[in-house]
Amino acid sequence: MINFSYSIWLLLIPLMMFFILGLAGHKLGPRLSGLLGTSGLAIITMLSFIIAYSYFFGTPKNGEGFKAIIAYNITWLQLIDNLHIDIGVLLDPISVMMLIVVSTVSFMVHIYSLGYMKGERGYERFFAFLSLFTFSMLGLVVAPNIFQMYIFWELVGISSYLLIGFYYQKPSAVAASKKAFIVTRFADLGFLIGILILSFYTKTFDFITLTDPSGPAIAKTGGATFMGLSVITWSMIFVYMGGVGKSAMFPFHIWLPDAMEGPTPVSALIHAATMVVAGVYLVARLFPVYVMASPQALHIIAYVGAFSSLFAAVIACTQTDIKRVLAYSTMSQIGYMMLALGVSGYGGHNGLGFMASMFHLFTHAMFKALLFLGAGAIIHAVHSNFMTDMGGLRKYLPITHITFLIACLSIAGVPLFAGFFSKDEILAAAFEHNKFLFAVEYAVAGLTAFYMFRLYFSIFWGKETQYHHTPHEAPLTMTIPLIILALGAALTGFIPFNKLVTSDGLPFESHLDWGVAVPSVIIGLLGITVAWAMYSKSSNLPDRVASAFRLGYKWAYNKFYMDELYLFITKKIIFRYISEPVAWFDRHIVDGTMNAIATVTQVTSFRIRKFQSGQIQQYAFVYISGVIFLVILLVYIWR
Amino acid sequence: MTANQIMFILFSVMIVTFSILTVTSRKILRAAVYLLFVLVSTSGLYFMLNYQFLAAIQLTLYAGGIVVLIIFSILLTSHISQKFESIEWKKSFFTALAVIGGAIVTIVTILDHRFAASKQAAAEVNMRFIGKSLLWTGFEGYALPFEVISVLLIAAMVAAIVIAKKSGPSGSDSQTLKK
Amino acid sequence: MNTGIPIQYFLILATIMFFTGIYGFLTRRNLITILMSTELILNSVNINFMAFNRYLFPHKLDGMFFSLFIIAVAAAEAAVAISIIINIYRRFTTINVEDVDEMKY
Amino acid sequence: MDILSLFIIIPLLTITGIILVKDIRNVKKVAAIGMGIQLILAAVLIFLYVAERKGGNISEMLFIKDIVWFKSLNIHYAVGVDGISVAMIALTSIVVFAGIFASWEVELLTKEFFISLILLATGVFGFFISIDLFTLFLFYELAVIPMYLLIGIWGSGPKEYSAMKLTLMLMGASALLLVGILGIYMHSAPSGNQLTFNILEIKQYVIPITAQRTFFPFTFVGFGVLGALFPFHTWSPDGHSSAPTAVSMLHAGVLMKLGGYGAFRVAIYLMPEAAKELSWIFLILTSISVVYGAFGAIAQKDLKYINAYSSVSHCGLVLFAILMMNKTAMNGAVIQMISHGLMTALFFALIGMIYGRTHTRLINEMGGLMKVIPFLSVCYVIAGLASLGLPGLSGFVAEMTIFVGAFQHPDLFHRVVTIVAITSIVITAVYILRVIAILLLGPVTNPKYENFRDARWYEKTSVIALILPVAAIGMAPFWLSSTISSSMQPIIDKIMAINLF
Amino acid sequence: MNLQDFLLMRQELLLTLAAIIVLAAEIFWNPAKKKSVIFFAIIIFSLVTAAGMIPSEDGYLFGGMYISTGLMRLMKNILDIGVLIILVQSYTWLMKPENEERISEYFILIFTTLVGMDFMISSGHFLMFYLGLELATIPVAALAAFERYKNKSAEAGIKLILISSLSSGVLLFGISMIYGTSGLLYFYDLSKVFAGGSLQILGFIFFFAGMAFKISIVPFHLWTADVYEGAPVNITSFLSVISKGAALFIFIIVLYTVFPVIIESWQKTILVTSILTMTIGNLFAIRQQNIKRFLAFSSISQAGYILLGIIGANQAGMTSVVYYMIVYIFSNLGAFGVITAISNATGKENIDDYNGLYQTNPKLSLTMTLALFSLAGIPPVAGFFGKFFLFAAAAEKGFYFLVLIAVLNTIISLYYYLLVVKAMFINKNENPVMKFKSDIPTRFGLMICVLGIFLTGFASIIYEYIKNLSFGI
Repeated sequence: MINFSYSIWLLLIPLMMFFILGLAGHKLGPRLSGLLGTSGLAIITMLSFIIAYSYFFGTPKNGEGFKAIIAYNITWLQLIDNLHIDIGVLLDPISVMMLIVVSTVSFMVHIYSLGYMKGERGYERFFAFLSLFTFSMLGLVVAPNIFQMYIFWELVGISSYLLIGFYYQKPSAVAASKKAFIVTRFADLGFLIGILILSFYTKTFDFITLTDPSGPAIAKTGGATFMGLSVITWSMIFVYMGGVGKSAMFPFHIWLPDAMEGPTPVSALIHAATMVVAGVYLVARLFPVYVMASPQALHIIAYVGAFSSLFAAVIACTQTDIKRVLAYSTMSQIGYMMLALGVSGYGGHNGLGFMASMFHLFTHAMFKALLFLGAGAIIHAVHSNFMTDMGGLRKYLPITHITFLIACLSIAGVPLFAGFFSKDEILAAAFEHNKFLFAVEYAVAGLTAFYMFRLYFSIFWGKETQYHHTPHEAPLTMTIPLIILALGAALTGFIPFNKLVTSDGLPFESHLDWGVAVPSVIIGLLGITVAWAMYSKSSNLPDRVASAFRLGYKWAYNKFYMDELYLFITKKIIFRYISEPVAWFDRHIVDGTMNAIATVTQVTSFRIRKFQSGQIQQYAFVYISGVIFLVILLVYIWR
Repeated sequence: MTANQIMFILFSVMIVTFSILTVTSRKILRAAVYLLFVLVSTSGLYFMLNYQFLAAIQLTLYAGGIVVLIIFSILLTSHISQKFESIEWKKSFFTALAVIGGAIVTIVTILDHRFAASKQAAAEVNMRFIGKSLLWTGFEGYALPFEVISVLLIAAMVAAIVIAKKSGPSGSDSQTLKK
Repeated sequence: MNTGIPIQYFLILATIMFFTGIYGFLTRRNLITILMSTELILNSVNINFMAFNRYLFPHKLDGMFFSLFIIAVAAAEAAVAISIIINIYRRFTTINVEDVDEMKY
Repeated sequence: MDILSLFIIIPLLTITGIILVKDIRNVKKVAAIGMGIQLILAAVLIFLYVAERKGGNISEMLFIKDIVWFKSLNIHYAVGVDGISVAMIALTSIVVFAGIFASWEVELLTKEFFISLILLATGVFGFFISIDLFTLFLFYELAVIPMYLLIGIWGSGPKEYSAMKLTLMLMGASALLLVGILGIYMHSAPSGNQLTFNILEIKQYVIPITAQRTFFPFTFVGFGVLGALFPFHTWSPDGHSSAPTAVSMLHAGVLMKLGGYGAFRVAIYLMPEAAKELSWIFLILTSISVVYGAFGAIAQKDLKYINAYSSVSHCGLVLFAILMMNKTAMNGAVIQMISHGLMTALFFALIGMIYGRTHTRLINEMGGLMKVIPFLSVCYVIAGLASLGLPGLSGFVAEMTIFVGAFQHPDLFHRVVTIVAITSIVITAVYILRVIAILLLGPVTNPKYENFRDARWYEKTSVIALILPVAAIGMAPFWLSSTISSSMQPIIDKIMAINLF
Repeated sequence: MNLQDFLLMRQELLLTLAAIIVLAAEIFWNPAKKKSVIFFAIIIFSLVTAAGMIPSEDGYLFGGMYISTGLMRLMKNILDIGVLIILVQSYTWLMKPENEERISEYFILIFTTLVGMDFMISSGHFLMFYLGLELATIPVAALAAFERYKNKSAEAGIKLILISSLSSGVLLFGISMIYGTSGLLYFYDLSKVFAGGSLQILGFIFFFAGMAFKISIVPFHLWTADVYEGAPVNITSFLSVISKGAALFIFIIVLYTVFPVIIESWQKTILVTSILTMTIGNLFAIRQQNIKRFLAFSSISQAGYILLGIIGANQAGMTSVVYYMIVYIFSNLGAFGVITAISNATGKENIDDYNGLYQTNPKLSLTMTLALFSLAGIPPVAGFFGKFFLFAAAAEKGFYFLVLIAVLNTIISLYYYLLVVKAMFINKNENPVMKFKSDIPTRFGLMICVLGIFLTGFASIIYEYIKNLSFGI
């Protein structure tokens, strides 16, 4: 057995970086801070690859597949004798895979940011926050127990909050960060309740115990039920609620498009590649429980995923802010992954969906990060987010253009690019389990190809736009990550995931299902063609199409009025109809009662003043009445 | 009806009548005289009960002393002929109600109680015994109260002087007339 | 007792006198008449003491002595009260009790 | 001289020192030195305590000093500490220390201000070291009364009204408490035996259940009012908003903890049967407190009001957890007390410092402070994050301990109210972020703000003294949790002994 | 009369002697040096006080008419100390030209009153009790009317004397009934034959009403505020502290020794009246503007609290009552001392006049605050301990409801005490009481009060000492 305990440095290094940069950043200066942060990430990336290598290839397998290894564990907080929050490192195929994803993308983003953020106020702060995020995300990934996951889950939430609100003097950024945090926090409430229910019935937080088929979570399925579903199912639904929030699934997706107010590298790192897939990762982490103890929950996951992917794809077709298009695309792709998990079974080929989901997660991280970074380079060049302000940029930004195209091809599922392989596995898994969802995903695949190439054509082709100053290619620090990620987006499809990352740790055989793949490729190409027809040259075709579907377009353009709905709930219901009445009630009823007691005392005091009239005879009268009263009371009434 | 009973009825009727007149008469000097009658009748009762000494004291100190004091002060402060205004009916009604109520409650309680008559022989009440008791310092002697009452009388005298005496030169008689 | 008059008669008489005195105390306007009413009250108490002493505990003279002292105290009290009343008369130029109410509430 | 009594003597000496100081400007220095010594003493106490426990001393209370005071009533001056008291003492010394520095700029009647403040602190220290109900009660009232002058003289806004309301409500609570304590005392031993005020002696005897039923509500409500139990919390918003900075800090940070501490040390510990029977009423009230306080905070416009309602919510959680009557939840309650004490003191300190610059506390009149006073703003954000339960800061540890503990309760009702209470974490996030967004972020709304000076050295001292422990507890809660937990054992044993579950 | 007997009665005898000496001084002293009578009288009185402290055996004289126990002597000593403080505080007032004519009368009246109280306390017989009571009342009426040139003073005098004669009539009626139903007037013998019939209870209630007048228990209290307001400040403090204290003490002794048989009846009586007393006293106190009147109502409610110590009929109760009296004497005299000082310096007696007092006279304000806090029962001053023990005594017998009412009432009382504190510390005043320096006797008196307020609470020895002397039913 290889000793993996050094893996704790994965967490310690970024944490140290955070403190150093956060506390002493302004003393170090921007250049040094950036370099320090980036070099820290370089070490982490290296470590991740070493760990991955030694985990996948260094451990003897003996035909038993990959085992989960607790590489490091300390008790952080003892709650009850058998319930304690530990901080540790769990290594198994999915966590190791995630390590690669997180560290690689984070590293790329760090390098990219060195150039992108140059000259920004708060440069050190940016890197400090990035380190914090990396720490949190890695902690989440390697969590050996669900509570550690929750802890880091919250931490990535706050990092996301801080980074979205990085331009804190911009009101829209502030609002977006607040929204992102509160929406996910609400979802996390469900996560927490889920954890509590789960721990109440299983008396453990530990993933290994939880996912053990003979463990308390799964073996106890027949226990208490509530509204027809077992308590474990309920807890898993609640846990999934956290995933829905963080992964921006419907109906908690509304924060994600707004989160694009943050700096673009942040969008690439957090809101495309790593944090938003935490929900998928969470479901994957607890997958045996879902599959064996709560299939109903798994169904919900499948439908939520499918609906979200369709919903987001439709909206993406109408948006003009390039980052928002990418954001909806992200949501749509995560919907894919969720769907894949939802339709998956456990073990061997049944677990195809699980494998496909992880595979897609991996490839998606590559091409989506690439897309965002590319978008960043474009925005950097033209100082606008809107594709209406762009066009014909291929001449000015060659490297960006090529890499962006690779990413688009990959996401559109053009064969041989990474996205093709992973998406095809998902479709195959869906096809095997649920034909209806499969059909939905076909539609989504077409829409995806359409809106991605709508984006691509409007930016790099289309009308010749006049710019204030000629756009120029980004500096090397920005283009190198683009190139590296483009390689990833193109090539990672060849990684044999079915041998490495599977639902039960055992490799299984899977082949490209041409019956599924060919139609999907055709649909994808169809989408690309339509996009080419509409957007490669400036024409009024898009407007005509838009007016043809006026109502639908309007709804989609306004994101189906989800924001307004939320605004209504928060502003009107919560604020106007709960908080203000509560405040009023408190001031006037509760406090009013207290004041009323005082007032009544005062008034009584005023009313009875007549007793003290100054008249001796009246005093004497009271005196004698008192005597007679006492006599009657004590001699005749109360003996 | 024995002579005793007749005497008792006579005295009690006088006491009750003059008591009521004392507290209702609208001429102050008459009220004082009625009070005198009450006190004298009471001393008659004491005679009846065979307490001659106390009856004598009652006559001299009470009827003689206090009433004279009162009459003097009436003369100092009031016009003899002045008639009081009649009392508000409300005030007298409620007071009468309370007072009659109180009296009834008290009388009922008294009648409720079974007094056990003494079987012991009555002590002889003569001056010798009284004098001895007043100077006796042991059990059932009244030497101490006798002394204390003397202090009380001195104190009362000083008190009366303090209030009533005209102020000296540095006093504030100049303020007297200012109300 | 020997006289054929039950003790209750004395007590009732005293009680009536007592409450008559109180009635006077509560209704008379002139301070001196109020003082006279208190004399009635004290006198009624004396009757009580004497009756009890004679009827129930004739072998001792507790009641009688008590009455004796009450009379003495009443005299002292009357003296002081009258001096204060005279002072009131000086200050207020009236001895109507209802006018003596500068302090109230 | 035993170490615990020093906690009372040093403040008294400091007061004497302040009285004797001739130069007004030196008053605050004397106060700071005195409370600095107190802080060091608290550290020494922690060290001694840990050493003693390591040495194998397993008695419930350590450093017991017991002097007979009123022999016939068996009143003793009895002091002793367990892990919980030590933690509370440490909390108090930190908050008082920070409070002194936060009130560095008091100009009006400086001497009197610091005397009252330290007198208040004396009461609090005395309360936490007492193991005799009489001295406990004495110190409790001693802590409440200087508040009247502190708010009435040095406060702002409708200070006289607030001061009076606060004092009367708290003394009203202590009135109930007095009945409760007398009730406990009268039933503190089997008939014929010597009655006692000593908690350690009373707990060995089971108070008759009928007496418990009568006196538990008195005791619990008596302490509960100080812990802002709904509907007796209304002194808190008014009081806090009118109080000067240091007083708000001490009050919300420490004084409100007297309620929670007393509730479990006296009410629950000595009368567990009644506590169990009646807990449902108070659980409903406290869960209302938790949610209601949070909702109330959303609608407020004044920074101090927001924080006051937030305190209602958080302190409600303390009482809530105590009523769960299991080890983990009560553990959490203590951690929550400490955590809330630190962070709310931090809040009030920062609000005071911001108010000192902007001269307003209405959030709508301010904006963009992050740019002009970054240090204070960042600290405010940290306080906010601690308040909304961010992992790595103390609030999270406390809340999670409470929730996990409470949710392990075998009774369904308890779990349901737990879920109700948990919803507060979202509402908390809403009002905290709302304030941060309006107050600190966004463009600078007032050009005058550009001239603001960031924190002065004494302000920094004050703030850092509070942030450090918040972060320390948040990152390494284990030692605190285990210290408290081992001290909680006798209480749990007592509860278990009567076979509650 | 041997030395032993003298020692037993020394307080009364010496006081009487002191009164006579002052009387002689009045007659023979050089009229030009009348003012030095003040020092002379105070010195004599301090000697009497000191003589009272000499320990002696318990015993009785005059066949049981006069009883002297340790507790009684202690009570007398407490009263002596209180009176001494009052005398010291009267210094400035007596030095005023309008009073200097009557300095010796003032002392004679005070001394004789005190003799009356001492006899009342030591009485073993209803006659002695009655005489003591009257001796303790009649001169006080004259003292209340002492300032002849003031309408209010005269009014106070007449109100006091008239109500007191009414109440002594009622009291005597009650005693006559007790005598009639038992044939005895000695306390000791009476307790053995007392049976508890209706008439006895009636007698008791009449007796109670007579006592309640002295203690100013509601509804027999209405004279209190007017008399307190009208009387000179020193006499007000004398009435509120000494007079009331002595009456309360003998009241508890009589209840415990004479009426143990009808304990249920008198407990009910006290239950009802104490609730009324506390509540009415407090409700009236809230809206007072004159500080003397304010303290009058406050002292009424204080009497209500003290009844809580009596109701339990236990040793702890008696202890706590006596203990509370000590506390109460120091606290109330402290407050009155400040009022006297300010009244003498400026003639102001309204609470509004105290606005901003701390700015000009910090020490007086602090003393007043301490005294008021002590009255309100705030730690660490003595009032807290006193109240706690009173309530504990009541709780011991299960009167929790009463304790609850009492503690709620302390909240109301805290409110109005704080109003005064607020006036002194917080309220602004354009025209505050000017800064003045009080003379040495005043300061000395206040110093004793402050010391007493602090030490009485902490020194448990006082409580234990009283406890050893007390008894219950």
